[in-house]
Parts: sequence; C-alpha cells; structure tokens
Amino acid sequence: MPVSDNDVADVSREPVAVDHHESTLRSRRRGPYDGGPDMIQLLDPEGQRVLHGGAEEYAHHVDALTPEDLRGFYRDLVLVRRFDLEATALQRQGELGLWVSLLGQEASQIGCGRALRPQDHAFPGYREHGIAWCRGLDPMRLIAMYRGVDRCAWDPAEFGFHTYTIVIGNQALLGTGYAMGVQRDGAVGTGDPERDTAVVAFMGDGATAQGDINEAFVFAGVNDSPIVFFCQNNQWAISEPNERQMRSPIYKRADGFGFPGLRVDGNDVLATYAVTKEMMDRARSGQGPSLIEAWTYRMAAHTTSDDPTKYRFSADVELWKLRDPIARFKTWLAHEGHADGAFFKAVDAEADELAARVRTATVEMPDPGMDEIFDHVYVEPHAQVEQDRAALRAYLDSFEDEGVA
Amino acid sequence: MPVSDNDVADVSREPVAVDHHESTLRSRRRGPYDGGPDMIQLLDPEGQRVLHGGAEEYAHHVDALTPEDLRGFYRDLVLVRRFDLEATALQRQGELGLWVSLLGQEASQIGCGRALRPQDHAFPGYREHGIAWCRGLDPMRLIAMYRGVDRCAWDPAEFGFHTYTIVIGNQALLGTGYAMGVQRDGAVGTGDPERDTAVVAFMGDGATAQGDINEAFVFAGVNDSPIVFFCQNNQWAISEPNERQMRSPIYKRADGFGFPGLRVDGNDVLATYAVTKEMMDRARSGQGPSLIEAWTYRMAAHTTSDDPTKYRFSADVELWKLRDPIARFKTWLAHEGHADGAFFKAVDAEADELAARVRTATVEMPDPGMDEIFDHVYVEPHAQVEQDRAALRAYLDSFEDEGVA
Amino acid sequence: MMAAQRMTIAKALNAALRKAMEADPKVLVQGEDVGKLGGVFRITEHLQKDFGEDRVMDTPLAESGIMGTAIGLALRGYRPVVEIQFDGFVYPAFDQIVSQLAKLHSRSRGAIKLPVVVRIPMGGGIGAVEHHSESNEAYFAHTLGLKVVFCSNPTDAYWMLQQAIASDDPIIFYEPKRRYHEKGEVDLDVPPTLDLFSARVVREGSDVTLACYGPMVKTCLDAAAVAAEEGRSLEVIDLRSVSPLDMPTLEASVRKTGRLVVVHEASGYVGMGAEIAARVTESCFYSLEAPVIRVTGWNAPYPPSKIEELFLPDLDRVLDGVDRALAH
Amino acid sequence: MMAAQRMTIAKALNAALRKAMEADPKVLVQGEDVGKLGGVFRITEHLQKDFGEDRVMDTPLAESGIMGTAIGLALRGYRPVVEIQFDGFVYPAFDQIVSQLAKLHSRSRGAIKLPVVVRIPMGGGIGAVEHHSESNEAYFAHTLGLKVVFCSNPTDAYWMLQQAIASDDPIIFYEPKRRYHEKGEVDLDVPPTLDLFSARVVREGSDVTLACYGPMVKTCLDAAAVAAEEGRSLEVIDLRSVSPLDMPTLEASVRKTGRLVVVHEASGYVGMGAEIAARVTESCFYSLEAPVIRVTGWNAPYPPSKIEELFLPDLDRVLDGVDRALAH
Ligand SMILES: Cc1ncc(C[n+]2csc(CCOP(=O)(O)OP(=O)(O)O)c2C)c(N)n1
Ligand SMILES: Cc1ncc(C[n+]2csc(CCOP(=O)(O)OP(=O)(O)O)c2C)c(N)n1
Ligand SMILES: [Mg+2]
Ligand SMILES: [Mg+2]
Repeated sequence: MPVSDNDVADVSREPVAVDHHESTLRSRRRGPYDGGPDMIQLLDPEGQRVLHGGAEEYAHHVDALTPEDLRGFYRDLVLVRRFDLEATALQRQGELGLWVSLLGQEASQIGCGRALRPQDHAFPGYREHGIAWCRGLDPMRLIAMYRGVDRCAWDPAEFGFHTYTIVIGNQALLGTGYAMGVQRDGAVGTGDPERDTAVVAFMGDGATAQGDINEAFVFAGVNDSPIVFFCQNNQWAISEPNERQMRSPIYKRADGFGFPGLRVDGNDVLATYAVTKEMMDRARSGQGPSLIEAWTYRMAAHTTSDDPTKYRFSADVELWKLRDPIARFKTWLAHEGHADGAFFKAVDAEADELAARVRTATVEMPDPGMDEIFDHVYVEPHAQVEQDRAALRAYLDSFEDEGVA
Repeated sequence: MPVSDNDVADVSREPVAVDHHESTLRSRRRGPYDGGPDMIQLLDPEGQRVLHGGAEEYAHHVDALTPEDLRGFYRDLVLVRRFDLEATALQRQGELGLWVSLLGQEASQIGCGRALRPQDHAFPGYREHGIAWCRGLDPMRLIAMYRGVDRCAWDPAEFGFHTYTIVIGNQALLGTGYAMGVQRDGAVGTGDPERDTAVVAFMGDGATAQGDINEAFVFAGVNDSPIVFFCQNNQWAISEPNERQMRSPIYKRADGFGFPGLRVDGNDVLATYAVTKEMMDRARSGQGPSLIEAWTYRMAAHTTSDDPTKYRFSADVELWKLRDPIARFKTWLAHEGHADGAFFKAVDAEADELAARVRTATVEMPDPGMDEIFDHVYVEPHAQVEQDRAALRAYLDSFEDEGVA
Repeated sequence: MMAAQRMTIAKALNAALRKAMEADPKVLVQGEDVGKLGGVFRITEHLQKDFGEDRVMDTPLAESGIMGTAIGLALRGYRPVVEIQFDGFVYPAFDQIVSQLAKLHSRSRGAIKLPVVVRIPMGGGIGAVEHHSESNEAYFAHTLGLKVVFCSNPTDAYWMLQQAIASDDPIIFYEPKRRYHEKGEVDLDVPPTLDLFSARVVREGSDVTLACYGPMVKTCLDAAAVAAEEGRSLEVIDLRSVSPLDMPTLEASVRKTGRLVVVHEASGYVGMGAEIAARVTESCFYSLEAPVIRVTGWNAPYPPSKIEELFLPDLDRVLDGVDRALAH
Repeated sequence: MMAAQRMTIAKALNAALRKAMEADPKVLVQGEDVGKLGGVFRITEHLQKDFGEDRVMDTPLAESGIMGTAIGLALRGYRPVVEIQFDGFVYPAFDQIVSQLAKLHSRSRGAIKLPVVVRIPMGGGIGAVEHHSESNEAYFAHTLGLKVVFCSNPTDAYWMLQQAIASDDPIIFYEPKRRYHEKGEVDLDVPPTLDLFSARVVREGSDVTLACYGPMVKTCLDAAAVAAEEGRSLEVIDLRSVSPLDMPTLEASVRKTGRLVVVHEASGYVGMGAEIAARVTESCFYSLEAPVIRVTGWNAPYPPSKIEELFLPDLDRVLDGVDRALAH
C-alpha cells in the first residue's frame, strides 16, 4: 500500500471543538494500542491540550515557548513532510536509488530536534530527516546519499549531526562514546547553558533487539553519560510488528539498566519537545542517561523498495491518520490564536518552493568521478589503494586512447 | 592473593546455636552488600532456616526433599570443592594449562544442578564444574580440556550438558535456540514430568554487559521459550566489580525484557535448589523464561593465571568466608539430624579418593596425536584440510626416515 | 513428475526451500521479515503460510541472536536455514559464526553436528545504499570449519541449496542478488551428478582460463563470447565452492591453457583470488606462462552506487585481465 | 635523556603508552581489566594510577561496546587505544570495526578521522585454552580502511605503538603475546627513521627470502642462523605492516634471491601469505625460480594446546619450506 500525497491526513482541515474534560478522560483511558496510560501527551489527536495524566510535569517547557517558536515548529513539520514527499516522488521517477520516508514521524523528530542546543550532538539512523532539518543540514545532503552520489559526505562536527547509520544499532554506541568524551571535556553539569552538552542517539523499535543497543544502555548507565536514547516506535520494523521484537514495552527496558524510561506521544510535537527538553537538560546537568520512546506510526512503506500491503492492514493506517501530528498541531495553533490563515498559506508556499528547489537540484546533481572510490579511504595513503587508483586510471585512459569512451 | 586449601572456610567446624527469630530479622535488614532485602534465602550463614522475607514461597521444594537427597547435596558440595582444589593444585604443578576455580560457588551450582531433570539441557560457561558434576560428566573431561588435551570432547546430548563456552555470552543464545527447539518438539506444557523440558543457561555478572546475553533475553522473551538464565554474580569479572558492568541489580534486568527476575542467596544450597526448581518447573510448564541471579562470591583468583591482590582486599574475602556455602549446610544438616559424624567422615574419605583418582588420571593422560588437528574439522572431508593433513604426515614421517624424531 | 521449468534464481531458491521443508520436517527457516513479507527479496515467499510460524520464523532484529539461536536449534536436532537480509548485515553475527558455528564440531570431536545454512544475498550492481552490496566470502573462506558456496544460475540455485541443507556441515550459501531475476531452465526432478563442492567448466576454451563464481559467472561468460569473436578461446570455470576449492578442475584447465584470470567482486587484497593464485601457482608452476591475474573489486570500501560500475569487474575489465595474461 | 635500556616487549609497550599519554592528553586507554589490574598481560600496568580513571578505563565486558564507544570518543576528538583482551575476543566487535571504524573516514569524504588503535595480543605458543591463540590478521587486512601492523621486538613495540597512536588512521596493532617477555635493547630517545608501514630487512641473505611478521620473526631468524651453518644464506624480512604491504622492500629481496617463503601462524587458506604470494608472483614473475612457498598454521581451527607445536610453524618447518623453495 504505497502512500501517496493523498493518503496523508489533510492538514488544512478545520479545528474540531472538543472540551478539555472529555479529552483528559480519554487520555487516561488509553489502551495499549493508543500508547497506554503511561504515555505523556500534551496535545491530543483532536488538537486539545491535555492537562492531566502525566502532562503537568512537562507543560512548563511548552509554556516557555513563544508563539514564534510554535509557528516555527509548524513550519518545520510542514516543510519536512513536503521535502519527504518530494523525495519519495523523485525516487519513483528513478532519480533516487532509494528513499526512506519519515511520513507520520514528523512530530517525533521536530519536537526532539528543537529541544537540542547547538553544542549537542545527534546520532541518527537513516530516517531522521526531521532531525537533520533542525540541525541545519541542507536536505540535499540527504538526497545525495539516497541518490548514490555519496555515502554521507557532511562534517558531523559542523552540524552536531553524525552521518546516517544504516547498520542497525551501531550509532547508539558511537553516541555513548561521544557522550563519554563530553564528560571528559568537562562539558557537563557546569551550569553554563552554552557549555553543558548532551547527546541524543536515535533508534527504531526493531533496533531495540540488537546487542549494540543494549550494550549502549550498559555503557551509558555505568558511566552516567549525558545521552538520551530516543526510540521512535513506529510500530514496525519493516514487516515485523513490536510483538516480534520485544516482550515488554520499550520504555520499560531502561529501568533494568539503571536509568529512567518514558513513553511520549510521538505524534504530539509539544510532548516530544517537552520530554526531550527535560531529558536533555537532565543529561546536560550531569544526571545521566535516559530513554524516550516516542509512540508513533510509520505511515508510508518501510522504504520505497517495500510493499506493506503484504503484511499490514490499511485499516491500521487509517486509524493512525486520525492521529496525524500536523493536523492536531494546526488545530491547536489556530485555536490558541498563535497563527492565522495567512501564516498557514505562507508556509504552504514555502513548502512548494522547497520541493521545487529539491527537485531541480536533484536532477542536476552530478555523478562522482572515479577518484571517489579511492579518496579518503585513508588519511595517509595506502600503497595498495594507490596502486589500484593508478590501475583504474590507466585502464580508463586506455579507452580514451582508443577513442572508445 | 592465591587461595590455598587453608583459606577455605573450615567445613568441619561445629554447628553454632542461633535462634530463628534473630536470624529472620537479620535477613530482613540485609544491605546491598549482603544481597539486599529482595534476596531469597532459606538458610542463613549461621546454618539457620530463614522462615520469612520471601522464603515462604519456595520452602515447599525443600520440604519435599528426603534426608537422603539432602545428604546427597552435601556430598556433591564437598566432592566438587575437593575436585576443584585438586585441579588447582595440579595446575600449580604444571599438569594443567589453566584452572578456573569454582571455590565459593558450590551451592549456586549444586542447588541449581540438582533442580534439573535428565531431559533438561544446560549451557555452561567455563566455571560450571558443579553443574557438570550434577549432569554426570566425569570430571576428567573437564581436566582434559584445561590440560590442553582436547577442547570439550563430550557429547552434549548424552549428558544434557553443552560444551564449555569460553567466549562470554555465546551460550545464552545457543541455549535460547535449543529451548525454541524444545518448544517445536512439543516438549513443553504437556504435564508429563518425564517429557516437559527446560533449558538453563549460565553466565557471570560481567557477562550481562554482552550483546549476546541481552539478545538472548529478547529472543527468549519474544518466543516465550522454556529457559532459565542463571547468573552467578560472584561480584567480580576478573578485576572488575559489579559497578563497572551495570548500573542496576542484575535480577532487575529481566523485567524490561518481559519475564521475572529473582535474586537468590547463591551460598545457600537450599535456596538455589528451590528457586531453580520453581523457575525450571515454570519453564517446563510453558510459562516462559526467567532470570535467576545467584548472589555469591569468587573466593579464588579468576583463574590460576590471575592475581587478585592487585585489585581486591583480602578483608572482603574474609567476610565472605563467614558465608561459606558448605559450612552453613553442614551445621543445618547436623542440627536437623539429617546427617551424623560418620556420614561426614565418609564423605571426606570419598573426597580424598576422588582427589587421588583425579591426580593419577591427570598425570597419566596421554597427549593427542597429530590427527587431532584435522579430524572433525568437517563432517565430510574438505580437500584443503586433507591436503594439509597429508603434508603434516609426510613432514613428520620425513623425520622418522631421518631417524631424527 | 514436473517437466523442466523456466524460472528465475529467486524462484528456484524458493522452490528449493519448499522442497527441502517438505522432505524433512526438521528444516526451519529464520530471519528478518522472512514470514508474511517473504523476505525483502521474496525468497521465502508463501513459506510461512504453508509451513506455519514455527517453521518460518520472523526473528527479532539481531543477527547474533539469529545465528546463535539457529545453532541452538541445530543442537536440538533441527536444520535451520538462516537468511541474512543483506551481505553487510552479517557482521553482528560474526562472533557466533566464527567462534561457535565453525568450531563446535571439532571442539566436540565430532559429537556435535551443525547442519546450518546461512543464506546471504551478496554483491553489488543493484544501485543500493551502503552495506547492501558487499562480498565478504574471504572472511568465511579463511574460517576453517565453514564451507562457502555460491550459486550462479537457477539450476544451481535449486539444487545447490538443497544439497547445502542436506549437508551436515555448516554452509555459507551466497546468492548473487543482482541476478535474482535472471531466468533459466531448471529440471526439478533430475538431481545433479555434480557434488556441491565441485567446480563446473561452463565453457571450454584453450587460451586462457577464467575462474569465477556467483554474479561474475555471467560476466565471464559474456566476456568469453566477445573474446571468441575476436578469436580468443577462453575457458570459464564456475568454481561454485570457494571453501573447499576444487583444485583438480582448476589445475586441469590451467595445465591446458597456461594462463589463469580470477574474477570476483570483493576487493582483491587478501581475497579469494589471492588464495587461488597462490595455490595454482604452487601446483602448476611449470605450466603457467603468465602470473595469475586478478580482476576484482578495487582495494577500497564499496563506493557510492552511482560509480559502482567503475568498482565492479565487468566484461571489459575481464577482457583487460585476459589481455594482461596474454601479454606475458 | 635516558640511555638505551634493556626491556621486554611488554615493558616497552607499557612505556610507549605512558609516553603517548604524557605527550597528548587526548590519548585514552580502554578495555577489560586495564585499570587496577593493568591488563591480563600487564601492558597497561600503573597507567590508571598515574593518569586517572578517566583516561584509563575499565570497560564493561562487551567488545562491541568497547569498540563503538572508542569510535565515539574519537569523534569527540580523543585518541583511544583499545585493548582487546585476547585475539579470539575481537569478533563481538567485528561489526563496529568493519562497518564503522574502517569506513567512517571515507563515508564522510574525509570529514571524520578516527585515530583509534586496537591493540590485540595475538598468536599461540602459550599453552592456552581455546580462543586465546588466534591469528586473525587476514580478516582485518582484507578490510580496506584499516591498517594492520605487528611488532616483533621491544624497539618496534616501543616506537611502532607510538607511531600508531600518532597516526590519524585506525590501526589494528598486533602484539606477539608469546614474545611479551623477550628482551631487547631499546633506545627510548632516538625516534626511528623507519616509517610505521615499512618492512625491515632484519637479516641479509642471498639464497631465499623469508617474509614474516610478529612472533614468526624470531622463528625465522633462528631458522636463518641454522641455515647459515648449513651453508644457506637466508634473507629475513620483518614485514611489520601487513596492510599496507611494503612491496618495494619485498620485491628487491625477491629479485635478488629468486625465492620467497612466507611464514605466519594463521591458517594459510585465504591468509596473508596468499596475498603476498599472489602479489609478488605478479610483480616478480620472471625473477622467481620457484613458486612462493607458504609455511603457515594448518588449515584447521587452532588445536588443543598439547599439540599446538605441531600446528604452528617452527624452525624446522621454516627450513622445510626453504628446502621446498630450493627444490625447484
Ligand atoms: C544490522 C542490520 N540488520 C538488518 C538491517 C536491514 N534493515 C534495515 S531497516 C530494518 C528495520 C528497522 O526497524 P526499526 O528499528 O523499527 O526502524 P524503522 O525502520 O522502523 O525506523 C532492517 C531489518 C540493517 N539495516 N542493519
Ligand atoms: C567475549 C569475551 N571477552 C573477554 C573474555 C575474557 N574473559 C574471560 S572471563 C572474563 C570475566 C568474566 O566475568 P563474569 O562474567 O563475571 O564471570 P566469572 O568469570 O566471574 O564467573 C573475561 C573478561 C572472554 N572469555 N570472552
Ligand atoms: Mg520501526
Ligand atoms: Mg563474575
């Protein structure tokens, strides 16, 4: 069931009137499929603020945001989704080798990404386009990778954003080691907000089965390292549901490794922001690691190579459309008077521009040359690599001599 | 601080009179260094039965034992310790390449080992001599391995006892897979005690950090497999104490993987027996995995190659001598009238015989021949292996021709 | 009895799994997404539906766990066929493969047998992102205790996989993923006379021997066809097994042609080509008119897919290798 | 300035670590038991006492974790030196080494540098139980993105380890554990003129070249001494680096002697010897009077220690290899 633009919840729909009391009750009655009673939610699917049931502790982070900040969140959500849809389309047209859609997970990523400070460092998987966006990475960098032009050619130090990691779980250990370095630099618990630093490492629900993830929990716990493990539970690891990956909810895993674990509504940008902010602050102040499970849903196929009709019901997808992260936030923004029609229109226009820019830049992106194979295999040259470089060059030259290529 | 025979708590000491009430109180007040309040203990270090504080649930397994069973436990404890000390001595005299002592952990292993049924299957590490003993393995098989004569040349199927596993953690996954096989054989939850089967996989405290151990928890949890993870927390992973391996007590790890975890006094053979019995029965009846943490202490060096004076205080070792697993059990047996002086003497004599037999058999054990290198690398011959076999044979023959070797 | 059928390598592998599972209830399949989805390449398609979840198991996402539990299942008498989703994801299982799978038979002096097949879709040429195009056979071939084979066409896919499952030794079974959809005639009924570990001369020739396996067999056959037009007679050997190596077939060919070019996708450095070159040079020293030439992936990590064709040996590079062999 | 000192390889390594840590506060040591215990071979002895627990870290017992966090530390600007306790325990870290350590530099087009040194006590001959006597350099040499070196004597131990720590490339640094206690004169002040990746001719000769590294260097030197008594002149090359390989030094020697014997402990099949044989044969085809002979561990898992001397190349087997080279 490939997802097209039409499948996405209609962002332009009008605010629905729901009274707060009802909403609060509903959130208390949440069953396991809606995230369960422990899930922290600040904004319910109807766009109403949730005032009880675990929300209180985190609300102050949202209260501290200006309307401009909040409009910024909305802009991020819309632009990232639009970028993602454009990339999916480009893949369909043969311009990309593959695309990994974040459709449905925008609020998990924008809320989290906006809770990071410039000095923080993020360790993504391969679907963290929203985090990349918040870290200031040009989206074309992601396109280049999925087009097969490079393998992640940005400088992580420049953006506080590590290269994408495809081998499931590896990045959690890299992030933990980085956080150990932060500790050794004395950049934790100084009280200086420009200095205190934390790391966030991303993983999926399926990834929690990997040895590396659990070893990262061990190392971070033992060393009290300033790292937040951010797990986007999008309910699926390709075709496998949570039941095939774990026997206990993900957020409960943390306790046995000696640090707190929380579940947050991953489709609620206010909640993911507030909870990440809280846990990153905690890490920066020297109180050690934590695990955040963002309860969300992978609305698209696993990647453009996948066909989810083989293993899941479209009814589930329909259900989750009702929990769309952008629609609810728009409803609330409008209801609170933080944004008006003109703003929403301007964002849509910006999204169109972004999509157009991405499309043009993709189609015009040049292929790498032969040296890309040999450059940067090592810092200092390696004789056998250089010998091969020379051999390939001579070989290619021989065609030119012959006038063949 | 190498441990010699003299360092071992004196098993022949007389029973101490302690009243039950006091003992119960003390066990309730246990601090983190004595195993904490959650630790299940049926017999305290003074040899008094503990009647409260978590003991009640498990006591019935002990009540079901005959005096003969109990005397059997004692005999196991003493013989295994004696065998172990003899092996340590043999290593010192150059007869073994290495020995890995179980000194101090006898009750963890005998209690656990005696809770297994013939059809069960155990997956040991490298220190499970007491389990090997309970599974009916000739101790010389262990000697052969540590002498360097073979690498574990027994048939696991014959004894329900897998080969020793040296690479930390590997065995937990093998055990989990085996347990998945047991499920597929329909040998779980039939109610037939001759048929229902469970697996026990051993690990140390340090091992809990390994990816494989945590993946085993995931697989066992997801598949509801009949396996008991038995962790002997002997407080040390070579030179590293628990604090360097984990941030939360081991038994608490299980909950986050969806199955129960328990801590038991690993120096109390009644408790390790009862708790293992309970959890193995649970697994056999189809209720899935569990984790038992046996709280014990490595009284000797990590191996005969190790020198613990570099990293731990002898005072700690002295403290743990007071918790000796054999002394307390002897006190209780005598106090209950289950065994008398003649019995204790007979066991001592049997231990002497065992030691003598082990010594003689070790010294007389022949070295393997050259074919040992090539035999059984494959079931069906491999051309390049056979070519090498022929080459080595020809090479060795050439010396004989020359009359050199 | 079914007549010979035209089918792809992918379908042939699927048919082979089905046949092996029908023949022996101890045969199991496990891996990531092998159940409802039928695997990302659909090699296990419909098997879960027909054989149930106990025999076709979607595992947690953890390769060491997949491998370790497969070994445990084998210890209990099962014959697991493990699917590693892509070549680059076998490394988390490396420890279990090297320390347990390869060694338990000899460790136990033969008491333990581990009839485990590890299926790995291998190699490049499909425009994939990193880690999805690797050729890691050298690691496993260097690991004694394992056997390592490659299928290169539908018939071999069908029969070799069944032979591998029937074998009592652990086998790394490589599938050339970029050739999954190439078709060929498969006789489903007549078992092959060729042993799983024997090489096959797939084209006879007299000037130069080309030794190859997996995805490179087609490339070499294509090269031989072009060379023939240019008047050069190349003998192409599909090695099929890289551990063990069928030296008699190789040696007979090299003694005839006097020249050997080895072709594989993996980087040459300490690769299979090195072993073949060293071994053939030792046994055929006086027959070789030229050093053994290696045409392989370059000594570098697999590049971005836009330039993978420059990295991988292709028809022209094979012919260039032939030229170099003939230049001596 | 300290004069030249007589010390063991173990002490030289310890001194090198100390010097590197003094010179650069970014140098860290981590591994199992490297702190109070000073490592099971005491290579890190007293370092924690002097440099503190933040720079000499006892890690949890998890090699993938050790390697992954070391890479993370390097990403933050540190220069971690990782100790793998024994050769056979590097495999749980294989994925991090192959997928991250070896590739992040090229993945990021040079933006990321990973100056990580992975110290591995390697090889047999110490009567150990299984997994404690392995030679796994072929796996890492086949992995482009890594460099792989061996020290064979106290002077190299001292200087090569410092050079490795100073290098911005990730380096697998093998230490011949059975030679840890062999002594030699080490000049602690005069840095070597030899590059870390250059081979050294440790004995000149004219009849046959012996190429070796790590623990086999002494074995080959001993063999050359015996051969000299028998009137044969062997040239011994300590390769020191197996990736990259110093081909000019090897080729010059082979062009002179016309015969090459490669010696290593690892099983021969797809081992370093194969690469050296294939490469030298290609570049020195017309100089070779005999095929390159490999004297290696047999093609089998490491045997029980009581017969390890039959498995490992020793003086006699090296001389036998020389005989075979001369027989042509
Ligand atoms: C070690 C490893 N094994 C297998 C894969 C193939 N693979 C890519 S994504 C994926 C599923 C991941 O699921 P999850 O962790 O839930 O993340 P999501 O894709 O849902 O964001 C798999 C199996 C891989 N990339 N790495
Ligand atoms: C994968 C691996 N890494 C390192 C080692 C070396 N080693 C052997 S025992 C040991 C400590 C084990 O501690 P623990 O798990 O507590 O078990 P114990 O020895 O205390 O019974 C170590 C590090 C090993 N055997 N395997
Ligand atoms: Mg997921
Ligand atoms: Mg321990």
